[in-house]
Amino acid sequence: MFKIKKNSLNKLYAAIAEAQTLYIPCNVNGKPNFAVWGEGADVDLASLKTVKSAKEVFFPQCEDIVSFKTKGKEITVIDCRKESEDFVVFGVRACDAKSFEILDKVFLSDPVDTFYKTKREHGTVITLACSRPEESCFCSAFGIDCAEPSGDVATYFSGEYLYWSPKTEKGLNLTNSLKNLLEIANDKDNLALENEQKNIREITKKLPLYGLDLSKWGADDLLEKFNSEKWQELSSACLGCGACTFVCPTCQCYDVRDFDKGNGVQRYRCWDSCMYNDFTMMAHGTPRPTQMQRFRQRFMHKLVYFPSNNGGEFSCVGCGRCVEKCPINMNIVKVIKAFGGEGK
Amino acid sequence: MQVENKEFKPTIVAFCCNWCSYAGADLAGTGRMQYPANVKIIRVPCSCRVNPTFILRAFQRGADGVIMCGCHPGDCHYTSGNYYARRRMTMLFDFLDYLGIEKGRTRVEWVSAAEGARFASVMNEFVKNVTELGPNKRITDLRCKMEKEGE
Amino acid sequence: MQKIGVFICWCGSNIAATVDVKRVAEAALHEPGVVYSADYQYMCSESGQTLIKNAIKEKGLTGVVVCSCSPRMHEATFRKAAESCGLNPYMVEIANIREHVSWIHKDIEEATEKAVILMRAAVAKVNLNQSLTAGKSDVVKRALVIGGGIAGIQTAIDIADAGYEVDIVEKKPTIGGKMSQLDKTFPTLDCAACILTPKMVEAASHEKIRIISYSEVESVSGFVGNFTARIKKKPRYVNEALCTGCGICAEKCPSRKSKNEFNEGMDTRGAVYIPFAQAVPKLAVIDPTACIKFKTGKCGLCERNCTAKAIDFNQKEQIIEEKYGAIVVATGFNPIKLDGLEEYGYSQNADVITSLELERLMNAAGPTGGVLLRPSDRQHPHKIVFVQCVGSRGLRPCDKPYCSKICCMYTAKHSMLIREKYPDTEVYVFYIDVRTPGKNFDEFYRRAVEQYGVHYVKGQVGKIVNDGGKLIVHGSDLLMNEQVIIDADLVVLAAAIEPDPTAKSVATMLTASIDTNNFFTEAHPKLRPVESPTAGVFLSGVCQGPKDIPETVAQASAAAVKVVGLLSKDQLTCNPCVAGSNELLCNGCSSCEKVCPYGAISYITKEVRRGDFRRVAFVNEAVCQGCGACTVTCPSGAMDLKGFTNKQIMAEVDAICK
Amino acid sequence: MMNDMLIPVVGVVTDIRRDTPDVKTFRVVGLDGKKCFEHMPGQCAMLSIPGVSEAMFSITSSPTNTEYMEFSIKKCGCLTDWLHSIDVGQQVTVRGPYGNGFPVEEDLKGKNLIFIAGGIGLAPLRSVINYVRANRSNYGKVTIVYGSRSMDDLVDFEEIKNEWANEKDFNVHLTIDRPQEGWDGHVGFVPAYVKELNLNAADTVLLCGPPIMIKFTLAALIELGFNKTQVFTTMELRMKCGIGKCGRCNIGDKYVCKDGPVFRCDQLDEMPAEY
Amino acid sequence: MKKVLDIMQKRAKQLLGEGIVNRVIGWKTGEFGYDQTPAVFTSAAELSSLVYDSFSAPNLSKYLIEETKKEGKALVFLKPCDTYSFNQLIKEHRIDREKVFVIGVECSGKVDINSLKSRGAVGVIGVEDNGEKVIAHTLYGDMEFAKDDVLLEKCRSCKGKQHMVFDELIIVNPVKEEKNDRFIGVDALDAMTPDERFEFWRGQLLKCIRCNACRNVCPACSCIKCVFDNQNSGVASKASPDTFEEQMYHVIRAFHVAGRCTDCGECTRVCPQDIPLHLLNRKLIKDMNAFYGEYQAGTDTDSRAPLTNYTKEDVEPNVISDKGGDK
Repeated sequence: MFKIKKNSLNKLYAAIAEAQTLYIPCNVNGKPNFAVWGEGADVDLASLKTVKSAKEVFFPQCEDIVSFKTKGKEITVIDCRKESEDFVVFGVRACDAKSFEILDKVFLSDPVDTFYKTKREHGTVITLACSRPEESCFCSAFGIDCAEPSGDVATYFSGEYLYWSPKTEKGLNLTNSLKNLLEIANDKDNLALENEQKNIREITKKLPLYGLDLSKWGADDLLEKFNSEKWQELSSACLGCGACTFVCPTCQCYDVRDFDKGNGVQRYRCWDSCMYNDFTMMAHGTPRPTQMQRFRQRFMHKLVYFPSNNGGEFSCVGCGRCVEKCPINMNIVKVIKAFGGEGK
Repeated sequence: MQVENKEFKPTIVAFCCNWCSYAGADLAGTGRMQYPANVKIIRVPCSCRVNPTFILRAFQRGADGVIMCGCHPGDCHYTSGNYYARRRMTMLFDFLDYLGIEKGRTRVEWVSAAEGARFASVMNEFVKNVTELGPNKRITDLRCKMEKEGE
Repeated sequence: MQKIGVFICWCGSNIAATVDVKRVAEAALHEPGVVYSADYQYMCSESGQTLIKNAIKEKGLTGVVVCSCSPRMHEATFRKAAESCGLNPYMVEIANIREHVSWIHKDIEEATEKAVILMRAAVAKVNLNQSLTAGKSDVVKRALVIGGGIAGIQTAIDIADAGYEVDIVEKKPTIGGKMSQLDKTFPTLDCAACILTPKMVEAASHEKIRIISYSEVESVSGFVGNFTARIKKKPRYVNEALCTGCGICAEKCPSRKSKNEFNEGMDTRGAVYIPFAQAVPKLAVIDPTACIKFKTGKCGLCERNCTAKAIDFNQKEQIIEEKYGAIVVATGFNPIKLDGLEEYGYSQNADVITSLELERLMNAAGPTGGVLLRPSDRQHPHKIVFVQCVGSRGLRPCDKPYCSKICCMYTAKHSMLIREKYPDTEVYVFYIDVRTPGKNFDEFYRRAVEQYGVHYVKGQVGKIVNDGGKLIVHGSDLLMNEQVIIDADLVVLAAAIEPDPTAKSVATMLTASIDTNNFFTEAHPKLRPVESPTAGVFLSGVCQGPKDIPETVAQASAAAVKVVGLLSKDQLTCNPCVAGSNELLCNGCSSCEKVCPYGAISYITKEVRRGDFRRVAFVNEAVCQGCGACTVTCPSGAMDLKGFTNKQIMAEVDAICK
Repeated sequence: MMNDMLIPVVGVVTDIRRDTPDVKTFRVVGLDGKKCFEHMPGQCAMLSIPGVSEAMFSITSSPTNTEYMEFSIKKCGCLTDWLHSIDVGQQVTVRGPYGNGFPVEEDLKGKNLIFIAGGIGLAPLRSVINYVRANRSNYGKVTIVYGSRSMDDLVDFEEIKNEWANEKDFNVHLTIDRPQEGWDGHVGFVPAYVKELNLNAADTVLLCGPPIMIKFTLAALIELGFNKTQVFTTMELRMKCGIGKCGRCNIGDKYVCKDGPVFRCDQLDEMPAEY
Repeated sequence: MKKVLDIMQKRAKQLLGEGIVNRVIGWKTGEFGYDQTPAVFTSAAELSSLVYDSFSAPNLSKYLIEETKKEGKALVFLKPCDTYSFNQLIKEHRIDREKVFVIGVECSGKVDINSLKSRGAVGVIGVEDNGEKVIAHTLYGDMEFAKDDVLLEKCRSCKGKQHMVFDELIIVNPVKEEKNDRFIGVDALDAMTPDERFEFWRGQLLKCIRCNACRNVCPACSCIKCVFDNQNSGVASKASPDTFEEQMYHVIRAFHVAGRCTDCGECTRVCPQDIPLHLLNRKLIKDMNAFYGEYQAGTDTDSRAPLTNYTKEDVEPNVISDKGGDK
């Protein structure tokens, strides 16, 4: 366990950024979002949740896949992939850190998504324990301890210090490269930190969504849930926007599109939302013509289909972003509860 | 920097209505009145056919200036087309200015079928103004730009 | 994907001298969809067209791009060629590399590059072209002639003789126009009335012609073959059916102060009057601004004296609505107002008159009974100065930039007639140039100079001063290079002529275009001189540009032929480049309807998908003229314009910008 | 860097055959003149014209064909319109193979096989049929029931008439929806024909066609005593990435592009009715 | 407020009971006392979860597009600003007026939860509004704010307290009209240099995640298929591979709603990145007012909007390019 004074953090960022790109929550035009750190960046580790989750570091909203040149009848394929450079993502909360494991199950399963893989291999994740959980948080429902996040390095604020605990080899390597900035934490520090964590865990228990019951969910009763009449009512106010999807750390649906640049075609992929009415549109029509079906798909995927294919694991980490951002305040919590998963 | 400016030849898209301005451009040709080759004319039936989207599209794809020409107000072949176009373009231009896009990149001129000389002088002036503004950087798609420069 | 052929025309050296046509042809082959390209000296020639036709057949082309002159020139030619071998004509696009490239650029490199880009844009468009089929619309077999001067009369008679109904709308109480005011006509010197009045009578008595006099067209809607005009008939306060034209009312009318328009205000008429003896229709009309009954409520002398009981003070304005297949504009001209031309002192001196006033002074039915007396003192003038180009060919704002064309000849006529009738009168003519191109015109002019001894002075008049009844004309003689001062008794100004003031509103109403001088624009100055660019609207007489009588009559007959050609068809092929609404996208929000100038859009409730009834826009293709206003106002992009679709225009934009 | 399944290779169209008024069969080989990749019967590939679109098509040629792959494509959208307008020599991009394919080496081996197809539905089955022909000894009797709207709409009609019909232990039954001049074969819809033919309920069925035809044919088969576990069908739906990641093609917890497109009909019952 | 809600519930039950309407469209309570969801209530029992307070911000007008396609008549509660949208939708033939029973409800401004949060109210589990003050109960203690400070943007620039259309009104305490200049924000931007404006908008639009919430909530964006979703429109796009896409999306959207936007402010309310989208629409409104005369969309159902109208004397577009300022 190491520590660094809060007021020395800028030096730490600078030292990391010297060797590799550092992504860190910054206040960008009024909103906290992960951004590349540079001199003068308005780092914002106080805000609990960035608007977009940390997933965009590994799975960006838009990403070039391949480009083409065409001339007459000929096509040339240009593989524009590059091995990712090393980078660090700092300030990842426990929920977002957990989301990487979920994304891994999708993108690293056979056949491997090389775009994601190279970023995962070259990215070092520094997590940050939560100090002040908010009312929309329900990570504990998924077994996440927001006071003890995973990652290559876990960090914690307590008193004057940021505590620094490397957890993997990658984390150790990074720690070694920053040795001159980090102090070694003593027993007193450890005790203080433990107290802090205890405090946080106490607060967690007071959260309004604490104890959200997911026992009714999972791979079982797929058809029964699918055919439930509740979906109609739950989805009736849904606008069909993608706010929930795009702030979600685990949503990973994407679209592949071609952009004609004039003298070549750029094929790129971008985030897509199953809430969009054109999501499954094909030449013949769409198998999910109503918003109810699309709404159902999103929650069935997170709470039933994904667990069914992944040993019971849900595709939700309880970060609560969708709870906060939905324009009409319909969210996964209300869905979970509607099917009998009552809170405390 | 100055050398660069000298080299800079802006891409200009001109939308011309079929009845007046396109004919005016033809007349400029018939009269052998010179204007820069940067200007490429797209024929539309009426200035009211010009969708703001087309203008944005031109900028996206790398145009440095877009000019729309139509019949003089009151002379529209379709009676009222250019009146609607006038309102739309006024709103669009002010809106682009509001977003910080250089207002010199957009222009509307009314050119009649008889105004060949005016067509040429309007184009000369517009090209000059856009050239002075330099390349369009604020409302263009970098993907297209990179492709162009990559050549 | 299309199979496109690209054909590059040299236009002799017009294009080929500045554009490397081979390079354009070569570049075309790299464009998507292009399977063939060729260049040729004259694509529009028979063999050039054959080249295109053969390629269409042999290569199985589905689209054609011709890089040549302006589409306004030969688009129709090439489309016809394509059609003749089975390709839909709307699969042909023109890249204008002559007017827009070779003629305005000198640098071959630059011009070629631009030509390639324009070719590329045309190819990009053709890639998205779709075969278009024109719809059909019925033709109403009736024509409307606006204006009842010699032009309108001749047009109407010719159309009627071909068997079609014609309405003449004349704003004055009688037809006849300016020609009815003329005394004699050049170069034959026959009397205007003698040749005009039979025509007027013929028109009036023709079973196919209806004269709607003292009326104006208020609005016109519709389109070629199917116009609807609203005609406002002003109240004459005389029942047309009852009036016999006896003229008793005019005799009895106690109001005598109104200026007589027919005599250019040089004498007066009653408040109820018949414009002139040969007026057609020969009906009285009451001028309510002069009528004592209207002003005071008392009088009614005319009413009491009318044996036919035709006076009707309660007559109201009437609206006649009628459908027409074609409309002929024959709105004619007026001499310009001379108030602005101060050097001639027209407004200050009664004896400075216009040529038209002189016509009346010399006419037997005129204010002086045909005796030439000057207006101020009714004395015979002994020295007369004619001034040419008054307001014509000038550069000042009060001047007209054009030549009024008729003045040289009528002045020769006037001076000759005066010298013939009053040999003691000296006649001087100040001129800039004497323009006499016409059959027997120059001979006529030379007769005036040589036989009648008219003094032609090349030069302009700078000032006219009234010196105790004498008009001192200060002029210059450019040939002698000296100042000339003439003490004249009468000065006659050859005032410029300008289109009738109604021309502008008529043009707006018809969506026909007019030039900066308010003359109507022809569809083509050389090849379609009697048609306006608006389909179904034709031009007759001076409304299109200055003309003398024979030219006017010739044009009038030409316009009639065009009208007859149109009316002889039962159906017209519509412009296929019309708007269309994609029902699957249409919201039925009514935005498009609001901006359509033709009322072509209506809304219907339709089962768009099974069980999904929706209000959607419906375009009447016969009414739509294809302006595209609706396409831009449509937020959902449901409305698109065939031949100029959003995607096509964007493809052109892309091609130009890349 | 390792290959990514999203990055295609270039293929050349070396032959285009018009099968029906709206179906063409395209022969595709790699730039090196060889097959772009190996596949199993029933698997699919993504074809694309850059800038136009990319879409999934079943590979109609048999894996035993060592020279090329073929795709029978019906004209029905943006990309297919485009493909129908190209000439031989046009290059396209290809990636694949995707999906599970028919279990030719497992469940189908040693069985009597009944192929039932409607319209363009023959495309994926053709691959299996020719695979079976090439490995004739591994399979029992083959019955083919194929129906289309009209004579002109029968895909691969020449191959059926000239090759399949002459194959040993092959029974080919063709039907068209409505009577037509020059057609002396059976007239009627496939489901009804299936009942008429009184197929052996012990055989294994491979079924492909439009959804409505599948529905009624399945009912007919059950009526004849077939069990859903004997019937395999294939559904090429809304696939985008082809590798089970883009989130589009799932039906319940199954991904068509990964777990399908071939499903046993009893499996379909366990899936939500969202296809 | 409580009293208003009581009347609303009573009246809704009555109308349901009498069969005049067969369903009620209103707001439903959520988890934390501020997260209301628009909902359809079909029985008296369900109406117990109907709520109306300082957080009943969602504009219910747009839901009527779908609701009026159904059988029977729907009761809807509309705040004054919502009635403009309602009228505009009637004008565009998107709603069947015959199938709606409109009850106008009083409104004294809605509270912006994000504003509370950005002022430090973290972990809000309940909010009280006494008209002057707003008290947030949080996990970390109570906080008090002046209500005027924490109103939604759309309420700070309220168009007025009058309902433009209604069948009945529920007003217990008439709310005083307060004058405000809703163009202050636009004026401030207009006063900047083009470079500053460009920086401002680039910064704001770069945040856009193209979630389409602004579009989907917008009552003017009622297209059956949006051009951005239509592969055939030529402008379809989903995300922002380049900054241009954001400009394009927001400019075109602003244009498509120009003259139809009632300035209901929902776009700004729902933006997850707090982009001040109203400044785009309001600029167009300001321009239209300045160039073509005052016009407020939604005050009636038959007037002609500025962009589907003209006069012969309109200003020339070049007043923009020729007007002062650099560039």
